[in-house]
Amino acid sequence: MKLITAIVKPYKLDDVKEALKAAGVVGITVTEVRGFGRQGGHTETYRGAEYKIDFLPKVKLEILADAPDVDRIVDVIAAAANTGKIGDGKIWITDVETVIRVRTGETGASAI
Amino acid sequence: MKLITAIVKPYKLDDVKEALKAAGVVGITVTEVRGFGRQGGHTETYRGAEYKIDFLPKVKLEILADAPDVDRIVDVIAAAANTGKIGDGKIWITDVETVIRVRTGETGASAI
Amino acid sequence: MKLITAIVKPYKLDDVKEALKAAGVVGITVTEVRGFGRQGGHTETYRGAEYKIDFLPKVKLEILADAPDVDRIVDVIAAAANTGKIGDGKIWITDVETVIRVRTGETGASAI
Amino acid sequence: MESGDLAWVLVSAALVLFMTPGLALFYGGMDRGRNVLNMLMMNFYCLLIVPVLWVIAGFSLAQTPFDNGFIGNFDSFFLKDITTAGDGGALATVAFLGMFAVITPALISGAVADRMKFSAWALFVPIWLFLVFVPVFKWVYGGWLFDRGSIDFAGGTAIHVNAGIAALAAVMVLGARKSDPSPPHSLPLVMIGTGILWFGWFGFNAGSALAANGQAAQAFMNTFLAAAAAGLAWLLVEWKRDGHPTTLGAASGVVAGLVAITPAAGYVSGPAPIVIGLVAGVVCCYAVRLKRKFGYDDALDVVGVHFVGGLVGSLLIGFFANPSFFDGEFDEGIFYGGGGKLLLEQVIANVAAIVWSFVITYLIMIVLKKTIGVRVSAEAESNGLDLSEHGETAYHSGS
Amino acid sequence: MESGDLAWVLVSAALVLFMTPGLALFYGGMDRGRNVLNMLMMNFYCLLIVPVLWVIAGFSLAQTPFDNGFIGNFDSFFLKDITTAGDGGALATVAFLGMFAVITPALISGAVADRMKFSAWALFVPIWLFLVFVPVFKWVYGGWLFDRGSIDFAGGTAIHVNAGIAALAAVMVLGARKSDPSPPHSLPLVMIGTGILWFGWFGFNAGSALAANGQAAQAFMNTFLAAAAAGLAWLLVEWKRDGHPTTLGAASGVVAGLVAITPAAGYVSGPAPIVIGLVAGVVCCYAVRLKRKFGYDDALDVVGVHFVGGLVGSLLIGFFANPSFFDGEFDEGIFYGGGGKLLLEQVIANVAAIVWSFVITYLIMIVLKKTIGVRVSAEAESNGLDLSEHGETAYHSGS
Amino acid sequence: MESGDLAWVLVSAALVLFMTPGLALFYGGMDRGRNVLNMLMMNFYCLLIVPVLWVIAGFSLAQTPFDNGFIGNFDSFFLKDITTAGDGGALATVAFLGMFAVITPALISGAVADRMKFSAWALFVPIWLFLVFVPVFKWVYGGWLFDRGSIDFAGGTAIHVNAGIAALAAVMVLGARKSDPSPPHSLPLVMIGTGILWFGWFGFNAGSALAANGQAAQAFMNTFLAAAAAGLAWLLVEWKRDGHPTTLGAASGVVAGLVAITPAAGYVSGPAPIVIGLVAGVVCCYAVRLKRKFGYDDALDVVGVHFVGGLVGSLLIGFFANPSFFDGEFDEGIFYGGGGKLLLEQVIANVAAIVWSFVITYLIMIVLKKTIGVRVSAEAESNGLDLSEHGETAYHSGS
Ligand SMILES: Nc1ncnc2c1ncn2[C@@H]1O[C@H](COP(=O)(O)OP(=O)(O)O)[C@@H](O)[C@H]1O
Ligand SMILES: Nc1ncnc2c1ncn2[C@@H]1O[C@H](COP(=O)(O)OP(=O)(O)O)[C@@H](O)[C@H]1O
Ligand SMILES: Nc1ncnc2c1ncn2[C@@H]1O[C@H](COP(=O)(O)OP(=O)(O)O)[C@@H](O)[C@H]1O
Repeated sequence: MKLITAIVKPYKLDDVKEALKAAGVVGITVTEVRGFGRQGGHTETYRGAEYKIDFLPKVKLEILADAPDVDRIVDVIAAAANTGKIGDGKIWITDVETVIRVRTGETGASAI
Repeated sequence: MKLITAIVKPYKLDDVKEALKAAGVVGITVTEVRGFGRQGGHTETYRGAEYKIDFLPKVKLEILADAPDVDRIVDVIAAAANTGKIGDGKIWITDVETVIRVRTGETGASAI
Repeated sequence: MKLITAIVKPYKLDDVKEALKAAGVVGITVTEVRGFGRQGGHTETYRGAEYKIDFLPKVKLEILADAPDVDRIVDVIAAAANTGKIGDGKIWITDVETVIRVRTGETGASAI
Repeated sequence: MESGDLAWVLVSAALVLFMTPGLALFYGGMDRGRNVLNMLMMNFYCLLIVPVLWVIAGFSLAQTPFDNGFIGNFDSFFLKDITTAGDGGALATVAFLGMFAVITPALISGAVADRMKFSAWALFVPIWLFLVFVPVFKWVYGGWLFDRGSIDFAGGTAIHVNAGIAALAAVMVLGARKSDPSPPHSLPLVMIGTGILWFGWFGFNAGSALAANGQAAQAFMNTFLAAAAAGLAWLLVEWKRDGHPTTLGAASGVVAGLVAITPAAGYVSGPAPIVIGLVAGVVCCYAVRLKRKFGYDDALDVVGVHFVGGLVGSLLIGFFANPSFFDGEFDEGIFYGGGGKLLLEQVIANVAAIVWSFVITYLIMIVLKKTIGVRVSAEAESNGLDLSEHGETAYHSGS
Repeated sequence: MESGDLAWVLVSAALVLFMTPGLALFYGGMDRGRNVLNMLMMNFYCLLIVPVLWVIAGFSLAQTPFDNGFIGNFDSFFLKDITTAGDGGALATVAFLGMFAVITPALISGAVADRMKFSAWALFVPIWLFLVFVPVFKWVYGGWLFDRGSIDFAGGTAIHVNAGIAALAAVMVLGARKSDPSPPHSLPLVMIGTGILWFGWFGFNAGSALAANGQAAQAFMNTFLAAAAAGLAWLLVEWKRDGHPTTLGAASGVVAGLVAITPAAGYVSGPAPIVIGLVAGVVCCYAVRLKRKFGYDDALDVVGVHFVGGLVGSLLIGFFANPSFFDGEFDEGIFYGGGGKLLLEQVIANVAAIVWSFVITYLIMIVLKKTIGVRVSAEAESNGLDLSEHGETAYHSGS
Repeated sequence: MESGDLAWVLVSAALVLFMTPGLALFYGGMDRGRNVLNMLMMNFYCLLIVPVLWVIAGFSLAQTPFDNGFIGNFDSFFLKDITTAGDGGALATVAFLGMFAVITPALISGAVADRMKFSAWALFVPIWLFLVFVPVFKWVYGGWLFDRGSIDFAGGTAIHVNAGIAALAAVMVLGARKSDPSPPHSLPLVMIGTGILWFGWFGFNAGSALAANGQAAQAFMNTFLAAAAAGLAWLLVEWKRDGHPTTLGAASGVVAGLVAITPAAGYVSGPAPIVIGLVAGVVCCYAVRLKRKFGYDDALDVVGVHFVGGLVGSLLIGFFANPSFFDGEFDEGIFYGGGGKLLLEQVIANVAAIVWSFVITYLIMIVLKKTIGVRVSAEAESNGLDLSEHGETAYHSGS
């Protein structure tokens, strides 16, 4: 069992979600985050004073997946989130020991 | 050392927190997230136009725990968060290499 | 490849960010979270009724890093976030299997 | 009506209209984020249904014929004999009073928050308007309570005591919320509402002189002072008792002071409004805690603020009424040598209003409960009424 | 002007000023969180540029000389002959009318939301003011349309139909937004805006009597009733049709009713405002769905609410106008024995306004498109106009 | 007072009351989310304490006896000789002026934001009211500065310059905030506040004619134009200088224009308000950056907007005052042939107010600092004053 974590641009969330649905992914957890990276931030000017905004709005997706599905899912996300511009985001994979579905108590792949 | 991550319904947060406290858990980090899953979303209608809301409000709990405590904690969460209805959420376990307490620099189990 | 997760006090975010930048870290993802821990919460009184607020505002930082850099980064965070007061937070390390940069498809250390 | 008087009544009517959105925000900010729209809607619904009912028959039943002491009839059905424009005074007065008819049931919404079916509320409001608001209004303004000698300048008995005790009856039938109350989801929203309420209340009280005259000016001054004094009193009690002067306390005190001065605004003068404000601030600050003692779940303290505050003001008239100041035709209060007569009449008037309002409201709620039901499902209550009752979410931050 | 009349006109002018921030919040709450500041700014910009232009030449071109039926001249350039303070009536009227000049282009902003360059908007507003608002205003108030016999009490044709059809022309040139519309980012903000709009609209309509008299009182009452009835109607249609009575529906209905009663407020009486409100509520509730049928992207339904609502009200005058009630000099509506003459004139007036406004607006937008461009880049549209156009973020929660 | 005049004064008083919540929101939106309640409370506190003090002795000391040029006495203690209702004019005026007494110290709160102990603020306000506001008010309105010939229609010197320079003195004692300033936590809140401020300011300025007359109408028009022109000027400067026209810039410009026209509103006419607005917009847009040069930490730019804006307006009177227009008894400005006499008096009046206000405020703050302390702890400052001072959290989204 793996956990796929992806940071993407907020306005790409809908596209990524639709792509994942189309790819058969049945569950996603989304968090609003702020990201700092190569993209740099931007400057906002209030009353003539500049404020350096280092963190830009991003969206984090977390998807539990069976190991064999991981590559496919990653490709789907990467394709849907890609704009070719800096700041498109990252995807990373971590290992998950168990998954439990709260409602039924099921564990393992069937709990995803 | 393990990290227990649980996605539960927002209005269950209080119950889960109390149950965890009662079970001796001393630390929890909570994030507001939005989840998409088998539960499906719902439709909101604004001025006669339907908006499909795929992501429902959920709450994510993260709990660092010593390996032997994990099963017990998972059970506590599962029991407290269960309503028997679809969308009750997931719990998953990942391995953690080290934990450091910022205040003291302690590491390992005593840092939890 | 490792993922460093740190929970710190919100008003320490700027200091930590600057310290990490100075230490050469090029990417951070930040989430607003609420934490429950030894620090305890506080009580708010509205119209004479007490509300126990167990969860305090915290900030979570996630940093993907190459294994050899991890200790240094952890030290930087711990130093910058430390106030010596209870509630300063935690840092933990988990293993990451792969990292992919969405824009380029690069993987591994160069994708960080 | 002179043009200056008409201008003042029209402005006052607009100000009172603005109070209902203000009240909605005041309540809505105190509520949880998943019920805020329902809270707003219970208030806005009053703005939609009551004006229409008021001109169809509400005003007529509440006023005409003027020589009936208990209930009007349909003589002014659809404003029949008062639509002649003329100088507009009559029409402006009907509109002005209509604003009071709107906000009175709206006050009750704060008590039943977080669990009442919107369909039940949608029926409750018109029924309550005709069975409770209209008769009590009639008795107090030109009816038997008035004839006996009780006075109520801008609606302490007819509005705040009336709505406040109705709120108690309503929650007794409705039952308590399933989950513990939670802290206000947006205090800035509460403060926007508070600002609007105070602003609008100048129309409510000073407009009730129905002319731009000395009584209006004094009512204005009294509204200014009582709100301030009550806010200050509440703040100081809290600071001492609970350790902090709170934003919500300041707001609550201001509203308590506004409620308390309402019946008295055009009848008292000098330092009286300050005293009334201070008393209301202290008393209401303690009264909002009674619900935990007696175990009824008045979500946003309609009883503690409106019922208690209104009663405080209405009874203090018995002490502070100063007819010589206003060339008024009412009795002197105790402090102006009038003896206890006025106070007694105030007691009688309030008891009458309380009994009627409590009993009828209770019965209305029971009937609704037995027929269409008054509570949302437990699941809807957990997930929030915004979604279950209105199919909407207040904040869509993720877009 | 008597002091009472002047007081009423000044208050009304202040109330109408307050409507533009109210409109900004009403629109801004409906918009997404990343475009809310741009929405607010399109409205506030009208508050900054229009007053200055109005006193320099706008008023003059829109009114003087009074015997010209098509367009004024520069006789009152910089309020030349009307600055004598005297009793202030003339000055107050110019200020009052200036508030209308502010809000009319602001109405259009709701349609072009989420994609229009702010620099293009900054040019559009003054050009549109002089080429569209000013002539149509002239024709309707003292010009050829007025001379023929059409009537428009507070701006159904001159303001709502005018801005509504201009909104359609503007979005036809501008094109649709790239991404799907999203639900309102803050309904509480929408409701604050709605409260302010209704409150301010009493100045808009009842102030248009330009005196505190019977007509003002009736216009006040009509504004109260039509808004309520329309809100109720919209709510009930939704409840039946879509399953839920929504907050946004109540707000939209109220605004639709306010729009519809605007042209009629000082000309109708009795149950007419309720009927007008009910019709407007039902019709607009369906009209806002037309955009999906016809495929134009009117983001916040300016066409469905202001164009359609204004037209409904303006045409219903043809049925309900009641001159005897107002000692008025206008024709009777059909229901008062006037035959179809007034209705015909109402049709002609609206057609004239629609044709002029649509064509000229379309041309202005085409010229802007060919010169400086009217749309932000696709990237700016994705990331939000707050950042691209104003370099700001609406909410900085993380601090 | 005629009923029309009284109606106007009462409405104006209500409008000015509404400004303090408006100011609270304007400031609160600019502040960080963890200090917003403290910001709101500093303002609301003025609404609670000042009215009571004003009627007890403030008004008396600020006005009676009318022939004393420096300070009043206790003759009107508790409004003694002016409570006779009569036509209400005197009472309405006292209430109207009381609103100014409320908002003047409230203005200062924006400077001391994010670090001042609420208990220190709670003492500062009443002390400052009696030691600074009251005497300066007396001098300017009927006292020695007035007698010499300076003029101040609605409070440029007495209110804005006074509060603005006091803000500077206060922050000099208080010291800078520990952490860097952060961007506004909610610009929509700022814009709600801006809308309310502009709306209320019509009462502030046009109400200061204390009658519904030609001067009121001109003051109204001037308030409309100066705010618009200043907002426009600020926006254009920013657009050119910083690259973007910002929402906060538009709001700030509007407020700067309102401040600048305040002293001049009833004394200037024609294009003068536009010129005053443009100058104020440009000057204040640069003045808010001075704090970084001089190193004082005026959190929300009270000095740059209120002190500088008030001074600009007050001095420009020396050029633009036009007594013939108002049948006024003041001197002509330079552009109307009056030579420099009026300008000189304006300078003297402002210097007097500045010196007194700065010195006394500085001393008050020093005394508070040495006794109860004026700053919250470093930890409280980091965690936010909402929690440390009020035990509350502004937004509880998680419920
Ligand atoms: N080392 C990192 N650790 C955690 N998150 C990162 C890291 N680097 C980047 N991110 C996240 O990915 C987002 C995009 O990264 P950035 O470097 O700006 O561009 P790119 O995706 O093109 O490499 C950042 O805003 C941040 O949220
Ligand atoms: N594969 C998944 N990966 C990540 N999160 C998931 C996944 N499946 C479900 N979730 C999370 O769990 C929540 C509940 O899941 P859902 O499928 O709706 O019902 P159930 O919990 O009954 O299985 C979702 O809203 C989502 O936040
Ligand atoms: N066991 C845990 N699991 C997850 N998060 C924790 C845990 N313990 C603490 N935290 C997080 O760290 C924060 C600080 O912890 P706390 O126990 O209050 O103080 P300290 O950091 O000094 O140990 C908490 O608010 C919470 O967010």
